[in-house]
Order: sequence, then structure tokens, then C-alpha cells
Amino acid sequence: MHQINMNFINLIPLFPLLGAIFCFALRDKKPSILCGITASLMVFLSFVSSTASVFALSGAASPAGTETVIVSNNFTWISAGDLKIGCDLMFDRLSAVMLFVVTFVGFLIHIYSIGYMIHDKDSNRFFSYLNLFVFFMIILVTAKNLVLMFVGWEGVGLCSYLLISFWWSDPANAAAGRKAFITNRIGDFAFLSAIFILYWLYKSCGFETGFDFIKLAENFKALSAALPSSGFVVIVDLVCVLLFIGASGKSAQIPLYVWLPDAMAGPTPVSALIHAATMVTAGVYMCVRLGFLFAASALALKIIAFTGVLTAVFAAVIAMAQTDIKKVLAYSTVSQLGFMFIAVGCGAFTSAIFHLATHAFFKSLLFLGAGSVIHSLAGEQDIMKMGGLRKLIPGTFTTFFIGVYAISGLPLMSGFFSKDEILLYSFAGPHSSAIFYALATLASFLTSLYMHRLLFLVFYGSFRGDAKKYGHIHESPAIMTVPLYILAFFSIFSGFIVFFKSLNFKTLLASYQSAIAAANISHSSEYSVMGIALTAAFAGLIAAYKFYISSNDYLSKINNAFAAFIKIQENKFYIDELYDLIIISPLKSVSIFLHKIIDVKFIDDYIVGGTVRGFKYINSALSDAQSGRVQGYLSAMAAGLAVMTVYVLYNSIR
Amino acid sequence: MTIGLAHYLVLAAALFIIGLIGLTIRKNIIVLFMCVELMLNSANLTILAYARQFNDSDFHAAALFVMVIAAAEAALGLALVVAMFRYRGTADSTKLTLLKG
Amino acid sequence: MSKEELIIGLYSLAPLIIAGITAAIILVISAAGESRAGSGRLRAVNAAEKLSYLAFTAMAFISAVHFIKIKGPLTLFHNAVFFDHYSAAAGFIFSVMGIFTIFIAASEMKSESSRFQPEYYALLLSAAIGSLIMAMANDLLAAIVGIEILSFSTYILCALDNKNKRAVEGAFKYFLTGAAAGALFLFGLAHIYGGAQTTFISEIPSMAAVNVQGPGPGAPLLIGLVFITAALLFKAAAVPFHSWAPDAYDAATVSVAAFMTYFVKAAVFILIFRIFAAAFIFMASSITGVLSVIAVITMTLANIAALYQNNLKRMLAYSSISHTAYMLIAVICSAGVYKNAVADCGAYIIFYLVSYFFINAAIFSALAMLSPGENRVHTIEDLKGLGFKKPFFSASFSLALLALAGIPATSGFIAKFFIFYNAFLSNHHALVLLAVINSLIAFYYYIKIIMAMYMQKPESGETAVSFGNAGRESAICLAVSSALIIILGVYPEVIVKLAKLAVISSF
Amino acid sequence: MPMLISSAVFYIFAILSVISAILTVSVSNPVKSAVSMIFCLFCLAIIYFTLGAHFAGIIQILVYAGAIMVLFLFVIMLLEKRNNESFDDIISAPKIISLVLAVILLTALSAALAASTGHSGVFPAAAESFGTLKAVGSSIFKKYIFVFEALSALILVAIAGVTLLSAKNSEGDNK
Repeated sequence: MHQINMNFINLIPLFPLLGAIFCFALRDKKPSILCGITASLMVFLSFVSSTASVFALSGAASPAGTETVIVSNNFTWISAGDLKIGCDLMFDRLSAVMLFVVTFVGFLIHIYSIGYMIHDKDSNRFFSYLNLFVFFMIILVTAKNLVLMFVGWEGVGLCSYLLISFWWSDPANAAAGRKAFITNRIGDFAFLSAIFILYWLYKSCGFETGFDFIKLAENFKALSAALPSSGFVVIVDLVCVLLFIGASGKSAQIPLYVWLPDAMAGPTPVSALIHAATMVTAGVYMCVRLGFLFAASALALKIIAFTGVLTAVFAAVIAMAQTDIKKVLAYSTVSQLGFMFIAVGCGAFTSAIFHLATHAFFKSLLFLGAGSVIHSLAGEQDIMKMGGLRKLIPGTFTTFFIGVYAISGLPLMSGFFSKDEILLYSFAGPHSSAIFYALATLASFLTSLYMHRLLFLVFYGSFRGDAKKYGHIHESPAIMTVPLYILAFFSIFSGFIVFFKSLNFKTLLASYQSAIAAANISHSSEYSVMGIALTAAFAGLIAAYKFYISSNDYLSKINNAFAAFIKIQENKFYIDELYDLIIISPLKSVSIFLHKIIDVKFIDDYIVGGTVRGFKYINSALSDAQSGRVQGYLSAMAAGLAVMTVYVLYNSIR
Repeated sequence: MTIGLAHYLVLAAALFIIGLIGLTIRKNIIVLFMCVELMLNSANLTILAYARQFNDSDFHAAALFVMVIAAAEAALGLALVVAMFRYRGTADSTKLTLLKG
Repeated sequence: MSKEELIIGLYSLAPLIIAGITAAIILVISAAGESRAGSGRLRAVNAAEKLSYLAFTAMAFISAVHFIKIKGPLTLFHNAVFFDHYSAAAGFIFSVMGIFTIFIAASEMKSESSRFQPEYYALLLSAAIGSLIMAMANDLLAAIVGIEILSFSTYILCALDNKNKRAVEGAFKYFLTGAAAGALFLFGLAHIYGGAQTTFISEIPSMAAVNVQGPGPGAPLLIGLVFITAALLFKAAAVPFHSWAPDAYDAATVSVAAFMTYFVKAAVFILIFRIFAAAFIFMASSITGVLSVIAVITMTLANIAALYQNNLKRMLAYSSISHTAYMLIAVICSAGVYKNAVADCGAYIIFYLVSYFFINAAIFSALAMLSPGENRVHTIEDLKGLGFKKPFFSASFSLALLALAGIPATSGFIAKFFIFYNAFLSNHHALVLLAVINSLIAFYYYIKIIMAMYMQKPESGETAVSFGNAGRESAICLAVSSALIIILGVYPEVIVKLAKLAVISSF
Repeated sequence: MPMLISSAVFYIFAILSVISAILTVSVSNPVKSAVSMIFCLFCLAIIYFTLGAHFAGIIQILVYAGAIMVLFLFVIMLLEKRNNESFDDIISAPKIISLVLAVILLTALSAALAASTGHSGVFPAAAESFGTLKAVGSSIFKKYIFVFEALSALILVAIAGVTLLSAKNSEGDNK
């Protein structure tokens, strides 16, 4: 790999850091637009410098057949023995894509936040955290070694935690923040273990890499030659599985997804930026960054694809029954992240990053749109109390509509291209499987279904909320709608990037895929997959239309399910009722089952709660032992001494 | 039966263990201190027995130092006992449970 | 003893002599007439503070000179003491710790309450004498005398507030268990003498080799090893010898608790490492298994006990117990298989101690700012809502807690990283794994405090603690320590290099 | 037969010291406890004499039994007239466990020590000056001068501690 040294890429993280410090210094001052503007400007400057880096990257000459990377070797951060870990940054094509998403979407969300948060008394602090988040995210993306990446990884977790519980006076929000933090710790633990094992693996074979990604990748082949193949595979499998557990904590995969829906307690721009567009995709990014490792572990890829598929379907089903607009989008995010992991698991790293980028646009669009809806309705989040908003807030409606279409994968939208690619690779990729494909298609159908359900329930029909509120509904200010338009534009057109040969997206991440055999995908399978995907998306649309628009009395029906049976006789729309019976009702009950039993009861209560109860039990036992009676202390000492002595004597003298 | 080093060492170990047992079962804090003194004496006996074995009477100094440490410990400990008795009115260690958890 | 010997002896013991003389002067001052109450007490306290501050500064200076000037390890006074880079470095560290403790103590010592007497400073100095003796000791007898001096000073410091039931009770428990541990040490020492025919750390391995018939060390040496290890583990507060720690911390005033977390721990670990690396390393294989189990039990139980602890000082006590376990890992690794294991481990222990010192100095100087002089029990509830009211205080406090938890970019992270890394090199993989799991559990209770400060409102609407006449000294100490936490976290090299130099040229 | 006599002396005083030590930790009255402790110390002093440690034995009687234990008795008397403790809760699981462990520890210690030092049998012949005041004194002031000086610091601390702990100030708040 051809490295060129350019220190100006240090500017990319520097700007948001300065912004964060500036805003934090003003946190006690009266909230003013100044902080918002500064924060946005800083992210914009960072966007500009990353764009400049892209030009520098493409302008740099490199020997044929190698990839160019811009690096900035700053200083040695840790040095212990032979190990040297630098505080170094790198910028390659993968970081370019991620940085574009982080800085550009981040910038738009900052602008939007000015409008959204202007009335909050703590908005300066909010912008400070938001900028700090962008800083850590950039560190995560541009880190040249795994350890520095972990610093960013922890940093974004911390900021996410701070922002989820931003309105901390409500204990539920603080609890959500804590849940996010603790769930992520499980993932982080796996991640750390993976780092250690990886270190040990390289070290034991005499490669001193300092966790540097470039050196790790370069030495990987030599490493696999140096070790007996069976042992090597086992270790790599272990490392990859641990890394994936780390990734699934951050990227909300089963079973560590529980924190993401709760994380919606934070302000909506936070949900859009952190919990849809950037931080939650860090896991996917990490898997792709370490793609050379994953490519060597078929087992890990299978586990990833399986978890991804399971999460995609599971979350989509749960999303069906949610009534909180942000919760629907949260589960949708979980499901879409599942899609990205399907792509990773099928060995299609480029598709994963492609979907990551398009998803960043349309999901942040949807979140911001939802924020705009909530803003218009003065804080109402229940979709059962919305309806018919199409005419009242046309700007939000149009953009939301585009977002829904993009995520559903309807033709010519960005989601269509990216999701189609994932489906294609799950069907005919190097690690494809029929089950993955079938389930992914099912998830794609469900996505279309629940997204249209959301669209129809919010914007169509008649208003179901408080009549008094109806008169006050107003469109959000321009500062909030303009970012929506820009994001809508990208939601539509970012998919076409695949057609521009000059941008060379297909080979963007070629180096990360080199280990995976290029799949020979015939045109016929390409078209048939596309056809089936379109059918699934339209089926979802039609089903939702039939159900949520054609039959107006849906609401009364769900209130008394038994009454619905009687109505079947009277009702002319017999086919709809059948549809309800066969598809919607089971789906709904499964959805409720999954949510209530698996999600809340099993995972939350038994796994998470059980651990907590176990700790509590040991704790109270310890507390009893520390009774304050000094004999107890002395007995413990005596017992310890006796065990130690007997053990040592027994072991040494026989 | 001749008396050798082992006899003294076993005697010392026995005294040490008796002191240790006393520490774990007694409640009166003064008696607890006496148990510690017993353990120190057993250390002394061990030192003197080994010194005899090695014919190294220089090390008898160590036994005297142990006694000095024991004396200092006793003085401080008894001062603490008096101070505690003054404010808590008890010499029963099981009643001293203000600090726990 | 020839004249030259005497001169070099006095030169090497200069810090001890300064501390001793100053302590004696302070005792005289405090014994003088009306120094017990009112303005007389304050004047005496002020004078004692200045004197001890000067003494510690002089000690730090002399230790630094020693560190620079000594060519190689020397043994003085008929081999009773070492005079080497290691002891000089330890002397410097203890002196700086002493200065920080004086700063932390300022706000409670200068409060209106008459509980705090000028003897406090004399005891700090005598503790420094004890720990210096521990750092220099070549004779195990000298080491135990050092331990006893340090422990006596600590017991008395704990009970300083002798009208307070809690203080006296805590001191008593600490004293009783400590005396038992002292007896363990002496019993062990006797058997070490029996096994090696010497009590000189530097001679034990060679003498033992001569005296032992057959393979492996004989029973007396093993018994000595176990008993001395148990006694030292007691002083370092490792499970199951830890029970005194929460009670003693709870009983002590803030500055004394701070003193116990870093000063006593540093003195003990410096001695432990000396004894292990120089004397016991040839018996390491028989005890490393036990030590590993103790390290694991210690960190696990301490972390779980801290999880639901509401009393801040007790929580910090448990946290300090868990940190003992991490340092113990480094001790275990000093018997490692790879080259330079001893030098690396020693350096990492010193770095850990330094890092841990600044972190705790920050935490306790922050606690010292809360309601000084009232001697109340601080719970996590007390901190609710302080986050935005006292931004400097809360930010530094949070930083220190994050450093304790081992968040990257703080010295706590680097310190832990070194230790884990080293354990990894020494093939203690399971130990590292368990230690990492434990440091993740520990996150929870540190975060709980930060949450209370930033994300909870006090029940009564007003913050539960007042800052009263919080001394300038505590604030300075907090600021300096916080800065050092970050500096060491980003640029640990200087300390590590110096520590390595100290260990390599001394062992 | 001097060998027999010295064996008899050892056994008698060893058994007596063990019995008095057991009494020390088991009688409920602390005064009786202290008295049996004093007796134990006397027995030990005689055992020290059999080891040739004359100086140590004398100091044991003078300082230990004579001064320290009297201090104990004094404090016991000062505190309470009767301070009998009941042994009702002596039979608690943790205590039994610690008792059992202690017995195991004793067995292990004795077995290991006897096995590794038992073969040497009798002590080597002692030098003329063994254990005399002169020999011990010169070793204190030559070989162990540092420890001796350090002990002076220890005593200084102890004195400071005792004065501080027993200081009475009238305005103290009794919390």
C-alpha cells in the first residue's frame, strides 16, 4: 500500500473539537444562535477539509496496482517494550465515504438542530456534545490503528450516552442512557478481547504491528503462512466472532440491540445523527475496515449473516406494531443495520458500505422528518393520534414521502440500488445462501409494509388527535425544512452513484475485498433478484394501502379483535379481512409476542435483569460478611492464611 | 528422646495457632490483644530456636526487637482501648459495628 | 564504623533525618501550652503545616539529588539498607505524596473544629519515615520496623478525631487486624531466617541455595514466604485480608483516607516488589498460582461490593482494593518468562502507583472541598445536581473517576494497559481476561457517581453539600492532579523511562 | 543425666506453656486470662533459657511479663470490674470453619517443619559467649544499628499516639 504523508488531515477532527470546546465554554451563557452557527460551521469546515483530502487522494500518483493512503504520523502515544502505538490518522477511500456521510449529514443535522433546539435552555451544551460526537466519530473513522479507533469507539459511546440522557431531569431518559452505556460495555469487552488476541497472534509470530491497520493487513498473509492452518483458522474465527460481538453492541444487533429503541429518549436530531446515520454504523465500518480478517473466517461470516438476517426480520416485525413514530424508525434502523450485516456476512463489503451511505441519507431524512412532525404537533409522538397531515405540512410530507420510498426500495430511489445489491449478493455472492436470501427478501417486504403503514397513518386519512391541536399545526421553519430537502435530494440520487464509472464506486473498496473471490453473477440472476425485490416492495406498499387507506375503520377493529370476526360477515371487503386474518393479525400478534415476551421479558428481564440480580445477591452476601465484627475479619484472614499455607506446602513438598 | 529444633518449632507453631484461634473466637478486645502478643511470642521462640541451631547469637537481637515492637503495640493498643471505652462504654468487639456494609 | 561510612550513611538517610527532626519539632510545638484549642491551635497548625511542607520539599529535593547522583546500588549500615535508584525514586514519590496530602488536609485542619491537632503533620512525617525505611530496607527486620512505623502513624491518623466514635472504632479495627498481620510477618521472618540463615533480602536467594538440601526450597522458607506474603497482602488490602480497609477508610477523615489510598499502598507495593523481585523470585513458582487466585478474587469481590455501595469513602475503599489486584498482577508477572520481566513490571508498578496517586489526589481533594470540617458521611446522593453548579469541581472529579475506570486518554488507562499488556506477554491470558471483565464491571459504579452529578436533581432542590470555606489548597491540588492525569495519559513516557531506569539500575 | 533433665524441662514447660496459652484464649474472665498469659510468658522464658538465650529470657521476664502484662492487667482493672463474656455464640459456622482450618494449618506446619528439620536432631554445641548480654548487646549496636535506630522512631510514634489518643479536650463533640 502506498502511503503519502499529509498532516493536514489532522484538521478534519480538529475543527469539531474546537467547536466542542467553544460551545462547552459557553454552556452556562444564554442560549443563542451563535453556538449553533459555530458548531455547524466547524462541521462544515471539516467537510471541506475531507473533500480536499479526497482530491489530494485522487490526485496522488501511486504505483500501479496499489492503493494510495494519506497518513499523518503525529506522535507515539503508547510505547511499551517493542510495542509502539501512534496517535496517527489515515485517510483512504473507505474513510472518504464514511467521512462524507459523517461530516455532510452531520452538517445538515447541525443546521436542523439550530431550528429544533433553539428554545431549549441548554442548547449550547447540546451543540458542544454534538460537536464532540462528530470529533470522536472522525477519530473512529480516520484512526490509523485499532487502539486509536477504540478511543473513538469509546468516545462516540460516551457522547451518545450524554446525548440520550440530555434531558436528564426525566429519570426514564437517564435510565435509557445508562442502558445504552451498559449494553455497549458488553460489546466493548468483546472488542477489547479481540484486540488482545489479535495482538497475541501477531506477536507470537514475530510481527510487531502496533495495531496499525495497514501493517496488520500486509502481514496477514505471512501470518497465515506462519501458523498451522487449522489453529490459525480457529484463532481468526475467535477474533472475528469477538469483533462482531463488539460491532453488534454498537450497531444494535440481536441480542445487544435493546438499547437502541430506548435511546430514542434523546432529542430527535441526536437520533438522526447518532442512532441512525453514523454511530450505529460504526460496527459495520469496523467489520469492513478489518475485512481482510473477516474474509479469512467463513464461520464468522456465517454468524454475521445469520445474525443480520435474524435482526432484519425480527426488528421489522416489531416495527409493525409500534405506535411511537420514533420507535418505528428505531426498529427500522435496527432492521436496516441487519441488512448491512447481511452484506458483510455475504462477503459484499462494498454493498454494506453502499447501503450504509444511502441509509444514512434516507434514515436521517426520516428522523428529521419525524422530528418536524413532532415539532408541528407540539411534542406528540403517537402515530395513532396523527393522520391527514399531508396538506398541513406539505414540505415535511414530500420529503418524508421520498424517505419512505427510498427505504422501501421502490424503483430508482437510492434504497432500491443499495438493497438490491445486498439481496443480489445474498442470492449469488461468494458466501450466499438461499435462506439468507429468502429471509432478506421477507425483511424487505416487511420494511415496505411498516414504512407505508407509518406514512399512511401519519399523513393520510383524517386527523385522529385532539381537535384543539388541529388548528395549531404548522410547518416547521425553513432552517429545519431546507436540510430535509437536501437530504431528500440525496435520498433519491445517491443511488445513481453506481452508474458513474468515473467515480468507480464498484472498486472503491477493492482492496478490502481482494481476499474474497470475485463472484460471477449472471445478468439473469441479477434481473430476477431485482424483479423479486421490486415485487416485495410493491407488495408491501399495496398491502399497506389496502389496509390503512382503503379500510378506514381499522382503528376500531384493533380495539376489539373479536368484533372483527363478526364484521367479516357483513363487510364487503372480504378480501381485506382475509388479508387481515392471514397476514396482519398473525404478524401483529407475533410482533407483540416478540416485543413483549422476547424483547422485554426474556432479553431485558432474564438476561440483563438476571445478571443484575446475580450481582445484587453477591453484593448483599459481601455486605453481610463486612458486618463490622472484627472477629469476622480476623477469621477471614486466618482462613485465607490457612488455605494459602496448606496449598503451598502441599504443592511444594510431597 | 533428644530435644531438637523441630520440637521448638512445633511448640512455636502451636502457640501461634492458639493465638490465631483466640483472635477468631474471643470478643473482649483486651484478650484479642493478648492473642496477638501470644503470636509475637511464638515468632520469638522460632527466632531463638533457629538462632540456637545456627549458633548465631547475633540474631538474638531480633528477638529483642520483636519485644520492643510488641511493647509499642501494646502501649498504642491499650491507649486505643481506653479511648474507645471512654466513648463507647464497652470492651466487647461484637458491639463495635458502627462501620459496616 | 569509619568516618567515610558515617558520612555516606548520613547522606543517604538525610530525608529520614529531616523528617524525624521536623516531626520532633512539631511534637514539641503541639505540646506547648495553649496549642489545643482556639486561636492557639490554629497558630500551631499553621506553623506545623509550614514546617512539614518545608520538610517534604527538602526531602523531595534530596531524593531527586540522590536519584541523579548515585552511580549504582549500595548497601549501608552492615547491609541493613539499600541506597539505590529505586529507594531514591520511592523517596521522591513519598515526598510529593506528602506535599499533596498536606494540601488536601488544609481545609479540614484549618476548620473551626478543634478535633484536628497539629500532631497530624508529625504523623505524616513519621509515616514518611516508615515508608522510606520500607523502600530502603535490605534487612527484613528493618522492613517490618518500617511497616510498623507507617502502620502506627496510620492508625493514629485514623483515630485522630478521637472524640468521634466512628473514627476510634475504625482505627481500632485497623489496629487489631494490623497487629495480627505484623505478627504474621514476624513469624514468617523467623522462618525465612530458619531457611536461609539470613534476613537480608539481597542474600536470601544465595544463602537459601546453600542451606537447602535436595530440590526446591525447604519448608521453613516456604512457610516464611507464605506468611510474609500474607502479611504484605494484608497491608495492601487484598481479599481475604482486606476487611479492615472499608472500615478504616470510612472512619478516617478525607485527607487521611486519601493518604491511605495512595501513600500506604505505594509504600507497601514498593516493598512487595523489592522483596519479590530480589528475594522470593526463586520461589515464585510455588506462590504465583496463589497470588493469581487472590488477584482474581480480590478484583471480583471488591468490584461487586462497590457496585451498590452508597457511601463514597467505602466505595473508594473497595475501588482501591480492586486496584490492589491489578498491581498484584504486575507482581505476579515479575516472575515472568520473558527477558526484562522484572524491570518492566517494576516500572509498571511504579507508573501505576504514580498514576493512581494523582487520580486519588484529585478525587479526595474534591471530597475535601465538600463540607470541610463537618466530618459527615458523604453518599452519592450528596453529589446530586452538582454537575452544572460546580463545573470545575464536577469536571475534574468526573475526570478522575473516569481515570480510575481506565478510560483512554487518562493515566488510569495507560497504567492498566501496561499491566495487562505485560501480563499478556507473561502468558497470564486468563488473568488478563478476568481483569478486563472486572474493569468493565467497575465502570458501572464510577459512572454512577458521574450520573448523580450531571443527571440527577437533589431531592430537596438544594444540593446536599455546602462548599463552605473550601480551602484554596484543595482546589489547587484538584487542578494539578487533574492536569497530571491527562498529561500522563497522553505522554506517559517520561515516568516510565525514569521508573525503568530506577528498576534496572537497582535490581 | 543432663540430656534427660533438659528433655524433661523442655517437655514440662512446653506443656505448661501450651496449657496456659489455651487458658488465655479460653477463660471468660479477662483477668484470669491475663494471669495465665503471664504464666505462659514465664514458661517461655524458661524455654528460652534452655535454648541458651539467657539475655532474651531475662528481658522476657522483666519487660514482657513484668511490664507489658501488668499494663494489660491495669487496663483491664481500669475498664470494668467484671467483664465476663458468654460463649453462647461460639458455635457458629464461620467460627467452626476457622477452627478446623486452624487445626489443619497447625498440622501442616508441624508436619512440614518436623519433616524438613527433624533429621538434624540435637543442636550443635554452643560457643562460650552464646546468648550473653555482651554478645547480644554488641550485635545490637553494630550489626543491627539501623534497625535499633529505626525502632526509636517507632517508639516516638507510639508515644505521640498515646498522648494524642488519651488527650482530653473539653470542647470535643461526642458524635
